[in-house]
Amino acid sequence: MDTPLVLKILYSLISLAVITIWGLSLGGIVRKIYARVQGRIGPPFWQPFIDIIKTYGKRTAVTHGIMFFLGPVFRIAGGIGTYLFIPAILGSTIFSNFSVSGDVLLVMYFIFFGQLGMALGAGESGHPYSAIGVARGLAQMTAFEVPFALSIIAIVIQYHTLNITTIVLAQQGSILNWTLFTNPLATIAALIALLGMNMHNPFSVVLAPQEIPIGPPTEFHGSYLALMQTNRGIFNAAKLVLYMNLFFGGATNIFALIIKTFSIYMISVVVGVSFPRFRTDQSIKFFLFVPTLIALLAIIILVL
Amino acid sequence: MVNPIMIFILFLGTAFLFALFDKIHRKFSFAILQLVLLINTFIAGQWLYKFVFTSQTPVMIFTAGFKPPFSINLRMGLEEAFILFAVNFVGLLSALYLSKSFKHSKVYPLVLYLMMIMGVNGIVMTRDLFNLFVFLEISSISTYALIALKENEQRLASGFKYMIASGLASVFFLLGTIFIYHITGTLNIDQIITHKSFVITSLGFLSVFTLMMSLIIELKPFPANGWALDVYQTTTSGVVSIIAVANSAGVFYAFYKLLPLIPHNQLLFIAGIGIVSFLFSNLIAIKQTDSRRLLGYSSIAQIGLLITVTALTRYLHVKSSTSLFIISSIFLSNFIAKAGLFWIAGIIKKTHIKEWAILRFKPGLLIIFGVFIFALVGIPPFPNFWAKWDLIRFLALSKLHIWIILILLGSLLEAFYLFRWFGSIVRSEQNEEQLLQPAYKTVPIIIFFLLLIIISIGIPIHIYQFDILPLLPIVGLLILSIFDFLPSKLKAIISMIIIAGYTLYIYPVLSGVSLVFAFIFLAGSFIQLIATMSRKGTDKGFFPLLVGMILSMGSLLVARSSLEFFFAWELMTITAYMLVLRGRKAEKPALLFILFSLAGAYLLLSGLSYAHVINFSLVGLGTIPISAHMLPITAFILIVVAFLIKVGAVGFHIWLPGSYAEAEDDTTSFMSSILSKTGIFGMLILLLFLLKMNMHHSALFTSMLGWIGIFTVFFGSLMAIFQEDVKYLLAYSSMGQLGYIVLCMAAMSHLGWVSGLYLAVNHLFFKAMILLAVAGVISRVGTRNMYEMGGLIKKMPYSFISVLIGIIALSGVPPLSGFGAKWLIYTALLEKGWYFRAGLSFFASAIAFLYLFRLIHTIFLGQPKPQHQNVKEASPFFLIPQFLFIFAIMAISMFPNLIIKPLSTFINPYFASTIQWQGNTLYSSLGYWNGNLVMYVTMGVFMLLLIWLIISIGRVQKVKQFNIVFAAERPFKPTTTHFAHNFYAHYKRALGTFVRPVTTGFWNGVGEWISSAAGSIRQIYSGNGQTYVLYILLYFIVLYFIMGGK
Amino acid sequence: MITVFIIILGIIMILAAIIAVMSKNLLTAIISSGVISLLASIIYLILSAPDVAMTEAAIGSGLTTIVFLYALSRIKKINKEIDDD
Amino acid sequence: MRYTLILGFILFMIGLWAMLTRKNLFKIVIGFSIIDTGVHLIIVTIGYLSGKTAPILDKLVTPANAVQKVVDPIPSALVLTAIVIGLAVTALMLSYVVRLYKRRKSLSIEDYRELKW
Repeated sequence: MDTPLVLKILYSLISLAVITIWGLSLGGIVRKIYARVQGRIGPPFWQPFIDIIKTYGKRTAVTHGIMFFLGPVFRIAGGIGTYLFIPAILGSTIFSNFSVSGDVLLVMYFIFFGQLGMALGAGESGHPYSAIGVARGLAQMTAFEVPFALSIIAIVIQYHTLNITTIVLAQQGSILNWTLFTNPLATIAALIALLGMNMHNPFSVVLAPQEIPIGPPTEFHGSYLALMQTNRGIFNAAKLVLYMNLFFGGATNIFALIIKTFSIYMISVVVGVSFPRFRTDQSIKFFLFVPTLIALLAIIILVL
Repeated sequence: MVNPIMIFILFLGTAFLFALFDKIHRKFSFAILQLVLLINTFIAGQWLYKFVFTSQTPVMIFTAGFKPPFSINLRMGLEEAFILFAVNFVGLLSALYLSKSFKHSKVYPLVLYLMMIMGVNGIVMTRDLFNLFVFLEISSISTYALIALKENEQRLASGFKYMIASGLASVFFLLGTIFIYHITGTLNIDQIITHKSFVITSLGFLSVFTLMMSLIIELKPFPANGWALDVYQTTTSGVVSIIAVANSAGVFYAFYKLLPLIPHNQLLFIAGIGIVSFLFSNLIAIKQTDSRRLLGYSSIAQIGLLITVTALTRYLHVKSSTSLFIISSIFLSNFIAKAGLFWIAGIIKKTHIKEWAILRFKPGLLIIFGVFIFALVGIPPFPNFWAKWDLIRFLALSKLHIWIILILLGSLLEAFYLFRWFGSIVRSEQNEEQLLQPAYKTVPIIIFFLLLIIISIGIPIHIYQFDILPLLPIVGLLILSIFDFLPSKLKAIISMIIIAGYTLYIYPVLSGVSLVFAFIFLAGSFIQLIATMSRKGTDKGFFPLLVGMILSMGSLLVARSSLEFFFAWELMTITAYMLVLRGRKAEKPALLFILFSLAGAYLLLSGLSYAHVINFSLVGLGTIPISAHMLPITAFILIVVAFLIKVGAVGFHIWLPGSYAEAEDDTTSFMSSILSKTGIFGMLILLLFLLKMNMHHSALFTSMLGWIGIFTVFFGSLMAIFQEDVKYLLAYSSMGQLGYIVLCMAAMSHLGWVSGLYLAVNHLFFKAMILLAVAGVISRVGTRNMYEMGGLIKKMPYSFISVLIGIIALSGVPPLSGFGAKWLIYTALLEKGWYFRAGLSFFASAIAFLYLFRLIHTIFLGQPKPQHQNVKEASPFFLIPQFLFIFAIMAISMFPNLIIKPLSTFINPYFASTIQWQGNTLYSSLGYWNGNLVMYVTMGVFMLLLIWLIISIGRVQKVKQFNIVFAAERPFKPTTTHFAHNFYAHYKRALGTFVRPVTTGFWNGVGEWISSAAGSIRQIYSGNGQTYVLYILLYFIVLYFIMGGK
Repeated sequence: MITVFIIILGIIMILAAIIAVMSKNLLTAIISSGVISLLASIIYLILSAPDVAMTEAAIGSGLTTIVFLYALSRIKKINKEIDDD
Repeated sequence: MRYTLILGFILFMIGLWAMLTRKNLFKIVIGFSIIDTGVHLIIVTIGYLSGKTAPILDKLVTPANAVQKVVDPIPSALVLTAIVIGLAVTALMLSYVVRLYKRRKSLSIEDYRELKW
């Protein structure tokens, strides 16, 4: 791990670029799939790139204040940071990122960084819909955090470590070594939690376009929005990489990474396409009930 | 030495000549009266001095040149001298107090007054049973007559009831006397006592029973005491203070004198009589609104306690010097305080306790009133405190558990109504009224006040050999009281100097973990004192109390014995109570605070008494070898509950939100960020004992403690999110954060304790910051309801920054210091194998986000209120400490080693370390964390993106907050556009069931039950004199059979 | 012989006591209670306590009764004052 | 002299009964004085030892044989004192009764019970 700092930064930038492109493409692909399911042709999968370039290009910009201005920065810094603390590909120097900074606990808590910053920015925008969106988002987050945390605890019990790289190493050798197979209950609970994290249906009330037009980001536009859209790609991908590492044996090369993250993403997409939307209190109750019980069961089995 | 007979000669001689003196002038006869009492006080005082300071042995004075039984003899010993001194002194002062009444009365009240005091003198000294009867009658008859000194109908009615009740009692006394004489052939008390074996015969028992019972009836036991209450309620202040203290003292001493007659196995019944009286009088007093009757109940209760204690110490064969100390301390507390309070009642001249609120405008009198109340309750350093300490210790040693419970329960009830009264006076809204404070009435009160203070300071120094160290809090309080006239800013500086000096003074004693707590208690206070400079004017009373509180927390650290620890603990409690009470609407919360704190203190007291170690303190811990069974399970549980109450653990938390919220805003910051940690400090000592003792089941205990901790976290956080009042929100948040610390400490591992202490320090930083920022905001906007604020970021950017840093640090989001706490906690919990607790704390920490966002959003973000148009940034005095704390947080965020390394070193002596360092990376057995690098990465990414945004966005146009996209329309007005009220309605729909006020309901239920019990029990006092006579009779008969009479 | 005498005295005293307690007329009651004391002093004589007997006769019976009667007269006087008003 | 002892107790009981049941303040005081008489009787009886004479020195009773011959003088002395004290208390009670009557014009104890609880 004695890579010189400059080189380390360079590697991280490369890693970041790859994940950004992949994350954004994933978004495009999903939109395509949605369209197809709904019987439309849909936009091309590179549509997100076009959107971002377009929004960056917008010259008019207003600000409601300093936190409003910093909100998107927080948001994307959170996304990038999260990704940078995860070792993306096992054994790869380029894709090991800054994972020496901390273990899975760091990643779990760094996820909040962007959300908090975003919430603050949205708060200063002064739009009631933003506040409502944040209230919903945070509330829902507390709920899906529970099964997620519990399944991570289950993993820690299983592997006796919080170190992501070690967890991935432990899953090497055979597909049957994956947490998915060695600890299916924890995986299921975590995947249900992922539905909430991704805020697809049925847990999309935070951004619910029909009720509170796009929720927290309502007031953001131009470069602010572009930053957020970029983040959406990176952050999504970062979460998927984390899941891949924890539950699906990690990746030893870029192709494994792409295939695995795509597959994991598809789960929430499929669920999202086929379900209507929950109200916040319903989703809270749901998360605290089904997946939490599953995760608890996973822990109990491991402890026994 | 003056022969005590002189006392009688003086009394009688002058009494008969009074008619003559009065012919000259009333002033002359009054002067003679004073002179007689003064000389007698002096005589008694001289004897007392001899007994205390020289090896004078008790003397017997024989009259008529014969030895008993052929003559009456008197005894002058330590006890006699003590009581006589007190009685004659109070007689002297009360005479002064009554001077105006005496001036306008006929001459005979003066004579009666002298006779009454002489009667008491006789009761105390005589060793002859029949002579005792005569003196009892003399003092009673003069009392009967004096009750009608300024006659009115109620006084007459109560006097009549008193006469028939007390007359009946004395008839019984006479009967008992004659039967004893018949059996033993002597009236000499000492001879009777030497032949006391006759008691085993049934006639012997009956006679002793009759004799003792009549004395007990005169001591007004529940329920045969309705008549006495009426007298207390109606009689004029000067007289009632004499009845309540001097007469009772005499009768009590007669009881004390004759108690050896009671066979050993019957002593517990006598104690039972006392405790019933103590408990029920205190219980009924809860319903009482008439001030004098309330004092009457309290007097009766105290006498009941005295009976109990006397009987119990004799039962236990407690060393006579110790039992004498306990009894005389309780006696003196009641004696001085009750006389003083009755005197104050005569100045106030209001019956209803609420009307006493006018005291508020007489600070001097109010302080004296408060001191008397504290003395009754047994707050240190007043005598009752020491008595309580020794008493409970002996009871615990002798395993008289039930008595401990009953005594402490009764004390708590008494504390309840006394503090309720005190609180209602301090916080009432009554208007000022003219209050006459004539010197002749004020001087006695002040003299007794000073006497109390002198005794209170004398006891710790002379009897417990306290050096100056544990008394420093009081010294600090007094110093600041002297400077109380100075402006606040100056006083804050003086306070800071005192605290700095104190820190330097105790620094050599500190080491290891006590350094951490010293940092929290003293350095934390020092910095927060800056904020108090924002107080306007002189703001009297605040700084003395604050310094007292801070120094008593320091005292906790350097206490060398259980007693010093408990002393500091109680001092801290009472000063904190007074600080809470300063809040404008703090009457109820402060009462709840002191009740729970006292309950905790009593648990601590009994726990410490059950412990087989007298060194329950961090310093003391190092000086003794710890062995198994030093802390029995009972002691452990009692002490741990005491500390759990202090930290506001779930189930005991109901005192917490109210008192944090309603205290003054800067006080809240002290309480939440500093004071609450004292519970943690205590728990740390306890756990250290546990650790070294190898106690049975200790794993089970710590596991339970862990669950209590995590549930405190969970419920505290959950309740916080539903609060509209910002201070309630933060109060619940504190509860939650302290729950984490408890959880960590309970883990009993190196990492657990490191994380607990880390969190304790971190909590000091961020909670003080947030609370001070909020205090600044409240000081500007004048409301605590968050939905009435909004958009303040532009008006108060600095406050916003510190709240922002505070909530990031609290929530545990990297890269700030809060994440360090989270990392340590989870690693510790997972290492320990506490998986479910870890899971629940993840949930709780996510919930914390909800209230934190609500906090910052509804205050600083969103739409500003039009009425806050011209709000300015908070005072720099609030901001300076906040920024110091920000600096501290930033420092430990960048360089976590700054704090974790020393903490780890401090814990090393107790647990083997499980963490190691490699450069800046911290390795646990499970994971690793490099706070330094995280900070750099985050800052790097953040700066890069910020620059990118600035470049890409170009010129931005600032728009007004209200300029928002709103379906192409403008919303109605900013006020309604600020989404703030009932912010988490959906959350309540989902999880509202968890925050139903179950605990509050439970405690309310307890309160209501007690109150209604009091309401129905007091119905026995029908007001009919005949009923009271019947009670006396029934009391007699029932007890006769209970005590095994045949 | 003395025993019988004492018993007779006792019965009279008890009757007087009952009258004193039950009588509607306060004057009768007061006189009856005086009689009790008076008879008691006779008993004291029999019990070889002549000094007590004298005191009881003078104070217990005489003086006490006078005090009672005085009190009664005061009350009557107060009543009269009311009637006069 | 058992009979006087019993008589004393009966008087005591009657007095007590009066104090407990009579509503009239006067009657209560009378009850109290009856109790007093009863108690005095008891005391004197206890001091009396059958067949002995009064504790007065005369021809039959010399200082030498006094202890065998006379009744115990102490109870008598006690009773003397008690009688005087009893008178004082009774008188004081009566003065209270009169003063109460002056204010309330009632002799019933039922009328003096505003003070309670």
